[in-house]
Amino acid sequence: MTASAVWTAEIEATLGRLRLDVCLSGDLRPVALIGPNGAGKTTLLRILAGARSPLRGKIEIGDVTIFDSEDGTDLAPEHRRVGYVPQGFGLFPHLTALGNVAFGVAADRSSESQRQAAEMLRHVGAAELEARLPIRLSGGEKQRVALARALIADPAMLLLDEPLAAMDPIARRRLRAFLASHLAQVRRPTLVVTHDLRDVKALDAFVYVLEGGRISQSGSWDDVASKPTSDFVAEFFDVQDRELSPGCE
Amino acid sequence: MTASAVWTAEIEATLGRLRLDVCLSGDLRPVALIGPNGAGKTTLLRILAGARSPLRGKIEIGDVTIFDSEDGTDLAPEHRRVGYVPQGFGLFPHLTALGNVAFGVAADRSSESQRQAAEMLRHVGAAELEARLPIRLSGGEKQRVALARALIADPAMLLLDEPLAAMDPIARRRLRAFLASHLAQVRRPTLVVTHDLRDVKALDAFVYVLEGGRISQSGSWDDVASKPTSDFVAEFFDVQDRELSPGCE
Amino acid sequence: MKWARASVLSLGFLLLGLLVVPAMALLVAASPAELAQGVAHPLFGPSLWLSLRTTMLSLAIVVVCGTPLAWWLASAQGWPQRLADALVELPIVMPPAVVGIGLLETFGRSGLLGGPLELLGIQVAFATPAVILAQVTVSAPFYVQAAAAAFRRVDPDLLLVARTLGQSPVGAFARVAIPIAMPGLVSGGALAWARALGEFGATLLFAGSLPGTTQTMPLAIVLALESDVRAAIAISLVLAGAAVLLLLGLRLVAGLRPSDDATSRSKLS
Amino acid sequence: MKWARASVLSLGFLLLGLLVVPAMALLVAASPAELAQGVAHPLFGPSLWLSLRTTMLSLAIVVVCGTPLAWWLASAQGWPQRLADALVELPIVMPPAVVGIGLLETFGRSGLLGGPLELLGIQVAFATPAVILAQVTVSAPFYVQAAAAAFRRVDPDLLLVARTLGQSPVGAFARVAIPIAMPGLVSGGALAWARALGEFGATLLFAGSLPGTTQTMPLAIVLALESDVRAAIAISLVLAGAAVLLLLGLRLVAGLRPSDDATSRSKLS
Amino acid sequence: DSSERPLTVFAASSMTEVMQELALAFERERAGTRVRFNHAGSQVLRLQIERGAAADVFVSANREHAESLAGAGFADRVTPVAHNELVLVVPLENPAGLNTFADLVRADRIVIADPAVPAGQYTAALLSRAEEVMAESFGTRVLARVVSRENNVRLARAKVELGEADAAIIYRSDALSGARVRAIEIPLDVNVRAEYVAAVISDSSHHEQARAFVEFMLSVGGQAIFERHGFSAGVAS
Ligand SMILES: Nc1ncnc2c1ncn2[C@@H]1O[C@H](COP(=O)(O)OP(=O)(O)OP(=O)(O)O)[C@@H](O)[C@H]1O
Ligand SMILES: Nc1ncnc2c1ncn2[C@@H]1O[C@H](COP(=O)(O)OP(=O)(O)OP(=O)(O)O)[C@@H](O)[C@H]1O
Ligand SMILES: [Mg+2]
Ligand SMILES: [Mg+2]
Repeated sequence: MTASAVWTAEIEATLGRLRLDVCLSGDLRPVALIGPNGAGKTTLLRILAGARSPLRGKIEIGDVTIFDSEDGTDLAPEHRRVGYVPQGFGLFPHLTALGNVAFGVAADRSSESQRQAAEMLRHVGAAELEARLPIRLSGGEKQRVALARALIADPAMLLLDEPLAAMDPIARRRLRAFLASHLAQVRRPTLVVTHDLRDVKALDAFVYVLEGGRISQSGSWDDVASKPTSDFVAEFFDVQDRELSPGCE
Repeated sequence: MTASAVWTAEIEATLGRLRLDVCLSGDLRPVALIGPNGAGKTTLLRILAGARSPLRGKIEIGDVTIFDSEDGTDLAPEHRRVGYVPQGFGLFPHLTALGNVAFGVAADRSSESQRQAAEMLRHVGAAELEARLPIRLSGGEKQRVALARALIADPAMLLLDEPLAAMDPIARRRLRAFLASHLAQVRRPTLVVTHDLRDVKALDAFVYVLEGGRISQSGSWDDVASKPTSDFVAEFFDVQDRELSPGCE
Repeated sequence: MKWARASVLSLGFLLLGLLVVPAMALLVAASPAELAQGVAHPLFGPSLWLSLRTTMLSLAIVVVCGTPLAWWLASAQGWPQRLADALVELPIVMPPAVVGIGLLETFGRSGLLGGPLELLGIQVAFATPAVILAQVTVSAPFYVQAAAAAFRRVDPDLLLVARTLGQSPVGAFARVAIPIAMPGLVSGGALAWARALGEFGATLLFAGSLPGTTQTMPLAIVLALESDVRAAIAISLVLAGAAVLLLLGLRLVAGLRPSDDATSRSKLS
Repeated sequence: MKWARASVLSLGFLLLGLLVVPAMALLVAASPAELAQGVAHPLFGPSLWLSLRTTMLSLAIVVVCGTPLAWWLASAQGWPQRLADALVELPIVMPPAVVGIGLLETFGRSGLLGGPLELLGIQVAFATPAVILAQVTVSAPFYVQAAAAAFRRVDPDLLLVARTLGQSPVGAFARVAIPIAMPGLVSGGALAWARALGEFGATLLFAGSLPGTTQTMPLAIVLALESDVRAAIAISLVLAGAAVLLLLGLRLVAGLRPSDDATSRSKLS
Repeated sequence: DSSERPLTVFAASSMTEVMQELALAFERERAGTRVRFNHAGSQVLRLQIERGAAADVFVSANREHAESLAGAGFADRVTPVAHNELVLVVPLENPAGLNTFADLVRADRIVIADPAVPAGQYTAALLSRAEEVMAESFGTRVLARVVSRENNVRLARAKVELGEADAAIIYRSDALSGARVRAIEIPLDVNVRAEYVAAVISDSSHHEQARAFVEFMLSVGGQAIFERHGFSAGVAS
């Protein structure tokens, strides 16, 4: 990407039969990670968040090196300052919606953190769900709470794994807009996994295409869309004339 | 709907603060259930599948009454002959993908059932995942297996809760097409929950709009799209001029 | 298929009957006057009080130390964990009396640690601390195993989210793993407490049976058994009744926490 | 924050030490010659064989009857379940000797059911069935509680799916709930088996102590304790060693089943 | 602090009641003294003393345990304090209809003490003597009816009290303290005598009191108490 990269991730890892070998970077413009099912998107996000260590590679966010296989650096998840929304919600079942959102806010300003959390719930359209436990929430409601929880903690980087997949169309549109303005405002690098072209467009995201553990294409969405190198990209951008342009290799 | 209804469901139930009060019916043409998050779609499907009993109402599939509060009929789930894909996959964690799919096929023709299951996995594009346990599957891969499992059992009615939500665009398009042709072939009534207009179109589904526990609108998708009675419907069908037509009540 | 369910369930109720019937038989055989006598028995008061104090303290120790141990056991499936997992059950397979001798060989005056402790002026054996050590040793395995089983079912993704939200491993453990595992911890704690309350053999050997100091309820009961079976039964029944009430209370308190949707669960099983 | 984790964990290892140290102390105190003598002791062979046979049979009964009972306990949180849940723990809170008397009052010659059984020509007391009944009674609660805790965590949606796929409640229980709960069932079974193996008090009272018929390993050990402490310790150590090996083997077999992602779990806790 | 500690007597569990009464009388005689007990099998008590339990007096149902403690320097001189004899006990309902020791062969379920404990050794001696004195094979026939060999005499008695066993061979003192059993004397020419001994523990902090307690057991008053509980007299020094 550009020389002004805010984060870079150079990762080699294996997971079962999948071999992940990628190099990504980004600035403050949101980055969308797209790719077919099983390409390794969730695995990549989990590695960035610190769930597992890559075999080789280097990950930097801002001026902090959070992983480097050369010198053995491997920061614990709590020191990486990433906000992670896992695929499938991942709400704490013992906390109410408000409790979930307030979890990441420093506990010393208790009433203030409650207020902030309530405010964030309102932003994601879940104000009236404050007191509910996750088991009493619908799929889309859970996803809103999970998103609010990741946004409120003011992390150095956001990792969102299909954050809008269960939302209804209105919520999706509103939250896309909210996310775009929120990200522009807090100026945090963001990596968002999505299967929806409209998410990419709304966020005006830089696109990485992950296929079979490798980056097959990258660029602004209109760049990628105009020169699809695989069926997947062509389909994703609904490119009508499917003459695939040659890949980068 | 028409007089040739194959199934009807008249249901009154409460769940927490939600009051569900609906009357739906359908013939062999697929029925799409759309509505905002928290409208009660999942709850309705779970009631149809037999997870909980409504307070009042009557549910008929084919010539079988599976629930009737008047005469106390309340068939157990295994006697309702419904195929259910829950929101969030619901795979059996102790069985491989193949084992999950073969679960519902009569066990007495063991090798035959394995063959059928493998065939169905191939149809949903998960042939190479046969031997994997769910914990080793990605989100979209899980969803394919769950769909295959529900389709293979040849139920009297299919209940699909956002069955394509985690799939990549290519898989989505292929499976939409497969589902449409499969449903046309087996001639089974189907109720599918979706937030994606393209699903509705591809299946050429009859549409029920559920909002706040009530059916706010119903009809062919172009009927509904042409006379939206709520913001939700307008947004769902991306109707450009938003003059809402009055509701049915 | 109704009868299949009924016949399977009836097996279960048969076992429930077996577990309840001994106490019921004793209750039927004992007259109210005998029960009253049991409560008035000179051994009753002091030993009940001692048992309550020591079992509560043992439970506290078991929970405070057993919870991290269980967490470590659940954290991975390597060799150290598997070995430790099996070793934790050592005090259950050995007859309690032998566990008592082992404790004596460890903490007794001539034991491995007894000498150094003696120099510090701490005498463990034949004093109330010995009662507690004996109870901790025999009851901890039950709590640790239950807790480890509960921790193994905590979704690692939730821990990851907690960590990314700034929690240290200990913080994620305390604020996420423990609350989620709580039902398992409570039921394991109830088992361990009950086991400590009924503990006899190791206490007799290691702590002796000195009224007021080391003579807990079961020791008093077995002592009474030697002189007056009826009185012993009466005391046991009072003990069992009190324990069941306490355990029932615990369940009511634990049950206040909303859990899985009760109606749909009962409809499905 | 590293030290916070270390200090919490060290509490756990302290407890692990306490659980292991009595056996180690005995092992240190015993010479290999004594261990060999223990194995050659005349009480050893027959009582070991009897213990193995009876505990295996008890475990089978506990599992066969306890699994449906646990399922029923886990199926809902109504009053009957809560009450039964607390009552299941009755045999733990009563000293085993008293449980033995209760069993005598039930199945003994003058007991509630003893008379009818006698007429049928069945004599329970002083015979091997009494050993098994005693073991089942004292060990079942541990299995039942562990199994109920495991069943409570089975996602009801999975049961619903199984039912819609044609399974009866019993079928869904057998093909979905049991496999999913298996790790909990195995660990509960191990606890119960260990408890049955160490059972002493109830057996002594209810079954008596006759070599080859009712004298299980713990009875032989405690008897040897009266005449020859060294021999008793040696026998116990051999018993404990064998049991730990068995429990370790069980864990290896159970561990072959792929579980949650081990690496990420251990990295997060 | 150690002066406030009561005199601690480790006594065999078959002596629970008699020791209680001896202590009461002793406390009455020496105002300000308190006595407390730790009751268990003699072997267990010996083990506990060897492992450093703070005992002042050891009263054993078996000379050997006390002797070995004295031999190892844990205890002072071993003094016999009482004797006991074996009797046959039957439930009050007496289902087997036993009236004399010779009837024992008619019993269906007999419970005796295991040879691993002193009472069991005495019983074995008694049965082998009965084999000589009484009918041929008396002992073998009795042993064939034994359904349980108990760890201690009180357990054997409990089986009779609960009606599970038809008869048991136990100490006379235990027969006397059990309300729900009937004792049947065993002929003198067959019977054996059990001996109870006492010893003061060497590192007792109450040496003087401990010795006084042993002497009290041997006094006329002490021996009377023993006798009231079914122990035989005739050991007074
Ligand atoms: N624990 C595991 N062990 C082995 N293989 C795994 C494991 N988890 C995932 N996989 C496999 O790794 C590949 C990548 O999985 P991942 O979840 O990263 O895909 P994804 O790109 O997020 O897909 P989706 O769009 O379906 O969410 C898949 O083929 C999956 O089956
Ligand atoms: N167990 C429960 N107890 C109380 N309220 C519940 C429970 N489960 C769901 N609800 C509430 O009932 C409403 C309907 O939930 P349902 O899951 O049916 O919504 P849905 O239409 O499927 O939404 P989505 O599109 O987000 O999946 C929601 O407001 C939800 O919060
Ligand atoms: Mg994914
Ligand atoms: Mg839903």
